[in-house]
Amino acid sequence: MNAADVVAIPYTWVLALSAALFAIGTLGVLLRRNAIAIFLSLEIMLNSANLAFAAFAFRFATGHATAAAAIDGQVFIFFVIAVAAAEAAIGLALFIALYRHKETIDVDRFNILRW
Amino acid sequence: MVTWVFLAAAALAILFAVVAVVARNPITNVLALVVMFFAMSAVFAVIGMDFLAAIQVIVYSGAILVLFLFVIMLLNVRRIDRLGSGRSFQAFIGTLVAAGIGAMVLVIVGLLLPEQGAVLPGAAAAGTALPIGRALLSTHLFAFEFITLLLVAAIVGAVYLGKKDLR
Amino acid sequence: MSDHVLTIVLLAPAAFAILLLPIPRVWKRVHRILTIIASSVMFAFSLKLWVGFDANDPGFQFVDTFPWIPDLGISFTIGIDGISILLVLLTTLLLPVVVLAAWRLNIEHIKSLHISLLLLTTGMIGTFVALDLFLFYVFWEITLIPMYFIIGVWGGPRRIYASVKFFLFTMAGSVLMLVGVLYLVWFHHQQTGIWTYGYLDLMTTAPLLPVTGGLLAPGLLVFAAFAIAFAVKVPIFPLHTWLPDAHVEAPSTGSVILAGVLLKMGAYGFIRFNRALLPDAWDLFTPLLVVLAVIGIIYGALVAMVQVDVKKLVAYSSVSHMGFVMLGLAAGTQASTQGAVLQMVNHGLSTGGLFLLVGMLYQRRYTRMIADFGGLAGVIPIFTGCFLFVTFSSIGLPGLNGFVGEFLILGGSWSVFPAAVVCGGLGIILGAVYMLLMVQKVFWGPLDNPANQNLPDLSIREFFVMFPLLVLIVWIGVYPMTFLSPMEAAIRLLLAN
Amino acid sequence: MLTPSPADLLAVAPEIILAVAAGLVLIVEAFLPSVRKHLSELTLAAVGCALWARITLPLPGAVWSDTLHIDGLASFVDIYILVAVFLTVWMAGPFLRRVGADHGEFYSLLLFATVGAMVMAASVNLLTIFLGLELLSIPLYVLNAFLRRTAISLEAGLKYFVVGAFASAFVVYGMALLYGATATMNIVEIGQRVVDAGALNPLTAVGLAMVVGGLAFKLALVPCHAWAPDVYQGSPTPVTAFLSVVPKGAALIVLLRLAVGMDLLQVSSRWVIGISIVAVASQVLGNVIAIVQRDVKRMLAYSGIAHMGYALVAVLVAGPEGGTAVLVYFAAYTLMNMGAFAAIALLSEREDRPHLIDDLKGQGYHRPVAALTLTACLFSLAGVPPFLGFTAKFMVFRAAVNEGFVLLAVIGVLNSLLSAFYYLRVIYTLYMEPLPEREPRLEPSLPTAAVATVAALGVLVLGTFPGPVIDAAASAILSLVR
Amino acid sequence: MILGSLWLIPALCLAGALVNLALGAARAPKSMVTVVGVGSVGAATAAGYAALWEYLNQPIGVVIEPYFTWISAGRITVDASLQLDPLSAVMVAFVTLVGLLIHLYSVGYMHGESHRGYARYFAYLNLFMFSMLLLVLGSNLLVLFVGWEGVGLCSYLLIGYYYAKPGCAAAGSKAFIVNRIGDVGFLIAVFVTLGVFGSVEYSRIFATAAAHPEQYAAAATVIGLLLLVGAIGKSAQIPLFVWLPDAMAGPTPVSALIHAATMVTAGVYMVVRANVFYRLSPTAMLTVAIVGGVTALFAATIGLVQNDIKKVLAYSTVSQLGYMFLAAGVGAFVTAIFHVVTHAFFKACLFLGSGSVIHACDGEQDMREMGGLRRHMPTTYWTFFAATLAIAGIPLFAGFFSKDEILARAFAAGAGDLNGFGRIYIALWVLGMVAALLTAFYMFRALYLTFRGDYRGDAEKERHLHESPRTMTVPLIVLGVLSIIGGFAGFPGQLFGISGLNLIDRFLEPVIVPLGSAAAHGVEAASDHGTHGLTLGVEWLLVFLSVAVAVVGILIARRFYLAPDAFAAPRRLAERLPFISMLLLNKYWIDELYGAMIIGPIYRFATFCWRVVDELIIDTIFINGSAFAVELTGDILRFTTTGNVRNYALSVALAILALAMWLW
Repeated sequence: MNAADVVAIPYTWVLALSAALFAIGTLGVLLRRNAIAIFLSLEIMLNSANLAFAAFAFRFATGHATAAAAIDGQVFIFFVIAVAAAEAAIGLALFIALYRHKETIDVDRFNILRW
Repeated sequence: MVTWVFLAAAALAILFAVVAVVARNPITNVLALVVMFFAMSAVFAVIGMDFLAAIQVIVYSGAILVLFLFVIMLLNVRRIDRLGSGRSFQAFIGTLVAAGIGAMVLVIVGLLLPEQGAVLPGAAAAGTALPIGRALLSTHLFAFEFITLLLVAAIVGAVYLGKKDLR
Repeated sequence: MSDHVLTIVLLAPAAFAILLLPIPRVWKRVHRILTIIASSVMFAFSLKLWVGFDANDPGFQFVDTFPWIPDLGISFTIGIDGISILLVLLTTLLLPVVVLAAWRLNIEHIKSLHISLLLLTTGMIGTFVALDLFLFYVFWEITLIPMYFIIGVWGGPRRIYASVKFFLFTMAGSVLMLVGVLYLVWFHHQQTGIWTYGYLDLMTTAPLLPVTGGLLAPGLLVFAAFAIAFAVKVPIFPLHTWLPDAHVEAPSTGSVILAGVLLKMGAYGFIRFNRALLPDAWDLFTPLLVVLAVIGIIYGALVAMVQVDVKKLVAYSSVSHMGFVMLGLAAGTQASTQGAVLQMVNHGLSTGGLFLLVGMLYQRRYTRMIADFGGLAGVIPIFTGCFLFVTFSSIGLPGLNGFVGEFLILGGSWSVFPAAVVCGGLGIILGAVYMLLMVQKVFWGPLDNPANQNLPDLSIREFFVMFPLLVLIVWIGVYPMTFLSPMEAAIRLLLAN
Repeated sequence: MLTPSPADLLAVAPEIILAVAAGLVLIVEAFLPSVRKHLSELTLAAVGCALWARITLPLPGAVWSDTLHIDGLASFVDIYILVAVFLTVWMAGPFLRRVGADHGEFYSLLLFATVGAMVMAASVNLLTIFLGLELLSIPLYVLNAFLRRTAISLEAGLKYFVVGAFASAFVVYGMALLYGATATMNIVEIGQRVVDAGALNPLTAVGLAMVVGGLAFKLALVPCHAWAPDVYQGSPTPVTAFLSVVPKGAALIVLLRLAVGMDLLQVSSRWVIGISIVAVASQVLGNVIAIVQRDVKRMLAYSGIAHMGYALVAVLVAGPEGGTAVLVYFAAYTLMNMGAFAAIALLSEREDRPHLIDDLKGQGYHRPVAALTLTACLFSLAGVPPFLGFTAKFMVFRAAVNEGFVLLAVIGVLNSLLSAFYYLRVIYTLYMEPLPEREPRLEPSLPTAAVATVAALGVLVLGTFPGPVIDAAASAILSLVR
Repeated sequence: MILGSLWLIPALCLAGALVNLALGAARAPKSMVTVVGVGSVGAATAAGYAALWEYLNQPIGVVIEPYFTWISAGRITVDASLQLDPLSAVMVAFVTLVGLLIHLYSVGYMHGESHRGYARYFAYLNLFMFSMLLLVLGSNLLVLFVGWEGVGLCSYLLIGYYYAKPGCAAAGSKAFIVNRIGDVGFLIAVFVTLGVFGSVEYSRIFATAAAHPEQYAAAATVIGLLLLVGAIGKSAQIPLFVWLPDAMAGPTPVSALIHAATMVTAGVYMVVRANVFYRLSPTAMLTVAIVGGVTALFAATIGLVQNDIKKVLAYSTVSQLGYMFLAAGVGAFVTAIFHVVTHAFFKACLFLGSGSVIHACDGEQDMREMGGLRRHMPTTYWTFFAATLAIAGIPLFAGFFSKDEILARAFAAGAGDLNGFGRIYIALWVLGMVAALLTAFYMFRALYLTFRGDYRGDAEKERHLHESPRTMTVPLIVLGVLSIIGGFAGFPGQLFGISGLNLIDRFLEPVIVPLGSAAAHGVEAASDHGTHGLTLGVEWLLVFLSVAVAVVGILIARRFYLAPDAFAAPRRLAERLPFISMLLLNKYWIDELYGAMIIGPIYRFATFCWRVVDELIIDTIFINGSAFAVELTGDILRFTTTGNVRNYALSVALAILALAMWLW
């Protein structure tokens, strides 16, 4: 759809959404024990960050700053997604290795190293 | 109208984010995440970032989460721990912290509320692929080249960790 | 003097230590011979300082300066005045003595022992000659490492505890000194806009540090920062408890250096830095110093009196003797200060000698318990003679060195702190008590312990170990002016401000 | 302009060299079995070239449309990072052979991580900083877990990964907020905005907090430190060495760039207080817990926490003196830690067992080189002259005193006294304890010994003549503050 | 030519000492040692008398020979210099003479010793002569102090000569330590002197003080009292006399030389030397007198019941020294020196006699095991008898003249109400008289128990009884003769209206420096020789009184120990006064008292300092305690690293939240 003829919603709403998602993600990381679940929550956090970028980029695009600034934000999102992919690859590989070794990916079970 | 779309997407995103975090069957988690990502791309679209909306769907839902599914299948993890099970103290403080962080950002948002977003001038079609592509190949050329290293490194590492021992 | 005599004296030991490195450690004899020769030569060379020293010049002589860290105003500047020259020579003298003393020691790692000794020597000399506070601090700390090893590797059963205690005590004192130095330098920069760690430069501004305004006045804090560092080394009650442990556990080689030179570093620091840089604060602290000094004198003597281990007794006697030194410095009259500096040398000779003798005794019997001995005089008369001689020097018999120092200290302090002098007199009495009772239990009386039946008497080598000390003991006792006159001018200048 | 200018490429030549080498290693391993034995040499050559390039090439300053600043600061850090990598690779060869894990991936990943660190150190753009951070982290996740059959190694990898990813999520969010607050990604401009505003507005403050938190994780500063001991202990020793040095250098520089750029010392008194607290907490906690550690690597992890506490004081002071102190500290810390870990690698019998201090009993005269180098490095870490560690601490405390933070200096020196406590324990275990009956079977390794010796000598020589290092640091910092 | 290089006199002895030490180390034959030992002292004696002769034949009153600056720092300057004046001349004269004789005696007495022991003995003895001569020749307080400590050292070494014998070493240490107490007093006196006069040279300080009496009166009191402390230590006066009896553990010749004739009189010498101060300070002088008088009686009472012949002599020495202090205390400084000399003669004679006896009864010292030795060793007996008469104060014997003059002067001081302390002086005179009585008694008791009656030891020993060799008897005879005629040097001519017969008085006159403005001072009157404000009648009365006292003492002794029922009487007396006899037998429990009151507490406190303050409080609680506290903290805090990665993540989040809130 063409964005030209729409009245934009306040960027702060988007920001609020990202805040909520970020909180949810954090909650997940801190409260789940299964590595994959944790990692999913991490993805949520990254995405919320993306939303934040988007929100600000949206704001700057609407005349509060240069267009370049607005673009920067979106570029950042682009890269975050790429990084997320990379992290996913590594993380999942790591989980597999862990699972091979210990038959579980419950992070609470990995505490040989402590004190 | 836009407003409603946004609100709906937002509600959807939050809802399924919660599901992704709470659900105890990994498959559910992943699928919930997929929905959430779709919602997000909707949001992107609403604020006129078509390109992002696109890659959000393609890369995330299309690639990353599939990867997740594969892994889950591979390790056939069925039921996993309940949210906050185990260490109750960790859960308690964790909840507080998460809430705190969220609240903090929300408060900031509150502070920012006064100045509202204005009409998005059609001329500045910021979100389309063209300007982003330009930026990627000019201002952010280095990052653009650099990300390849990142991905290669990730592949190398993943391969190493994933492969069975050669000798 | 542009021919860098002092620099050579300072760096020669370290350089030689590096030369020893490639020599295989199994060639113990080679190490011994090389080291003894080298150290003797170094001593002989260091006499050039004595010869070329102008006693009438109160300032620093043989000054050498090389840029080191110019941006920070740190330079390698060294020089000696009438105060430091004696201590430097004492150090260079003691090195060959202890090396010769350790000659027959059947211990492992001779090579590293010698290397440690040589590095230690450089560190100690550096402490005495540094004219740059950064340099001083570096040398001050450097001495820790070799001493730590000497105590810890070649020491007695509780050596680890002792060595760590020694290291941490000293470091605990000196770390604060570092902040003190930094503050002085910063203050100098405030005053003059110049970054410098030069002793003579800081001397111009440091006295301006405010000492009024309660206990937190910068002057007082900086003074304390320095004083604590030195007080630990001296040592001053109640910071002295590392000393007995260190002395008892250390091999006699280490004890001799420790008592002979290391303790002097503390007293030297007091006079060179606290007194010269912060005279106002010094005046405020004098009463405290006097009290602590007197406590040290009497406390050390008392505790020495009830020791059962000869070495520990001598160690506590050091506490008492250094108390005299501190009293002399604190009284701050010309006579008392000169006496104090001379007493540093005396203590180095007599206590050093005592530790050497105790070490020889230990080599013969592998015990230091007073109870294990008795009636040795009949078995090893010449050894006994030497021991008596040094004993009487240490309890200040007129005609021997100890008396001159104590006399000047007490006589000089009398006009300022008569009460302290009276307590000092008490210390003199107690000194006779603990030393003579020890001698009585060890050397006199019936020879009741069969283990002591046939101990060998002083060997030629051991006699030559003791000889230089004995000569100096008599020399200083009979004609102290040789050593008093060079320091006269320097101390006069130092006390002037 | 779609293609980068030659100047741009030249500016990042070292990074390019390393990246190419990283790929090359894999190719060689895959297709040239004959050369497989010499991967480490190959890598060494590459690192050497990069080092040479970084030293000889001119420093153009702002390049790549002002996303990177290849300036004195960057090059100083790069040089020490490369030295660290060089030493790591040097000792890694025999180590990997010993533990039967000499795969090309190791070198490749190591080089990637290095590139990440270097880019991070050179970046002035949030985006590149973030990417550098990730390129630094992602290979490290793998390297920690590189001994795939060793439980502790895997566990180390997991822990570093979870906490790392979590922290980087915060970093991203923080960056988003900073970007939102200032409408730019260039930290110089961000700093300028803050300075103009003369205060931190909430958005900036929270964004800064999140970014700093992420960096604090990399620096293992209290309270983001807890991962360090576990990861240090679990990772293969060369990786630990790398981990203990390289990321910290990069993170320190970013932190410094932020602090100086925003002139936080003047702008925010709360920043001063907060950072002071973190610094002191890191020093105290690190030292106090290190005292009771029985595993050398773990002990060094805690000591590392403390050391970053000292360095943070310098960051806080900022300015020319603080900056110089940071750089000197990093230089010293690099050499000391590389030497220490190399020596530990020499003195450790098995990788999958904890490296107990008691296993070092009596090694002092049994393994003279290893013991001597370890001793030198430990004394240096303890901050005893004439070692470089003392010079570094001296610079930090000097900067602190000159800026009026006398109390911080006092706390710092007292902490280094505390640290002497446990360094001495290792040393006396080496020299003053008798050899146990069953003495550990250690196979000597020339390269590792060489690494240890080089580091120890560096620590000693540069400590005795610190002039050059200090000059270099002082002139390097001029590109940031003047 | 000796004059001008006085240093030769002590130096010779020092040389002897060093050579003998070397000989001892080399285990040289005794003959060589003898030659060196006796020879060096002989040479010193010769030199001394030569110097004396030269001195007498030249006009200068005081010959001062500065050699070099010994110590000089700030306001303290001390020269190493010797001086010869009448006082030191007299001292040199008798010290060298007696010393030489005793060296000779020792040759015989010590012949049984090992080579090394023999050499060591003579080395010490020579060293002693050196120190003693330094003491008397020194021209300032500090040189005196050098000798002062030197003789102390030799006394320590010689008391401990038989180091293997239990008790000897202890006695030596005791002697040195007790002396140290006095020495510190002396040192402080020196400091005060330095402070007040800026010098320690006799020539300076006494002249200055005498010139302005009022100005320096206060200082004089302080210095005088402090010096007295030193003298008390050295001369074994109350309360520091305890070391002297124990000192008898040394070889008898040593007791004779050091602990009777010379060293112990150093205190008297010093007091006389400093007479100016005492004359300026009535308080100080009175203190001297009291110390002397009390000691004289106190020691005499203990002497009554001693059975060890040397102990008797020791206590009598203490008591005689008391007389000397009494003399000085009443201003009769010259008389004090006079008594020093005569006492040196007869007491040396007595000790050597006892030595010869002990030598004969191979080591036996208990008089109850002796008796009837007169038959076996006549020479010893007769010389001992002469000396006993002398000490008892029988007219025309040496002791008579000096002691009688002391008592007379004491009485005079009382009668003349010296410094307004007349009563006290009279009391002291009474003490002196009683002491004289006791002296006569216990000395004759000793004489009778030893030489008269029948031998009480076992017959086996009796066969060995023999007269001592020539080297021992000759000194005995010489000293015996001296103790008969020695007194005539101070013949009280004024009793017969002839003045100027009192050689020693005339000779020592210049020592008593006239006090500048206080010429009319009572002290002056007392110090002037000859008539001391008493009429001839009173003088003679006193003479007869003291003679009578002496005779009474002798008769009692005769009744107790020579009568047919010998020993019964004293036993009865003891039974009648059990407490007193216990008191005396145990020497008033002085040693025990000191042990309980002073030494014990000090040791307990010292142990407390060591065990509690040092080891418990400082080391355990503070040092190790803080280390322990740190480790404990570490051991608690280490559990913050739980090992659970989610905790780590939480702490990161928490930290970021906190920082963000804070920076907000």
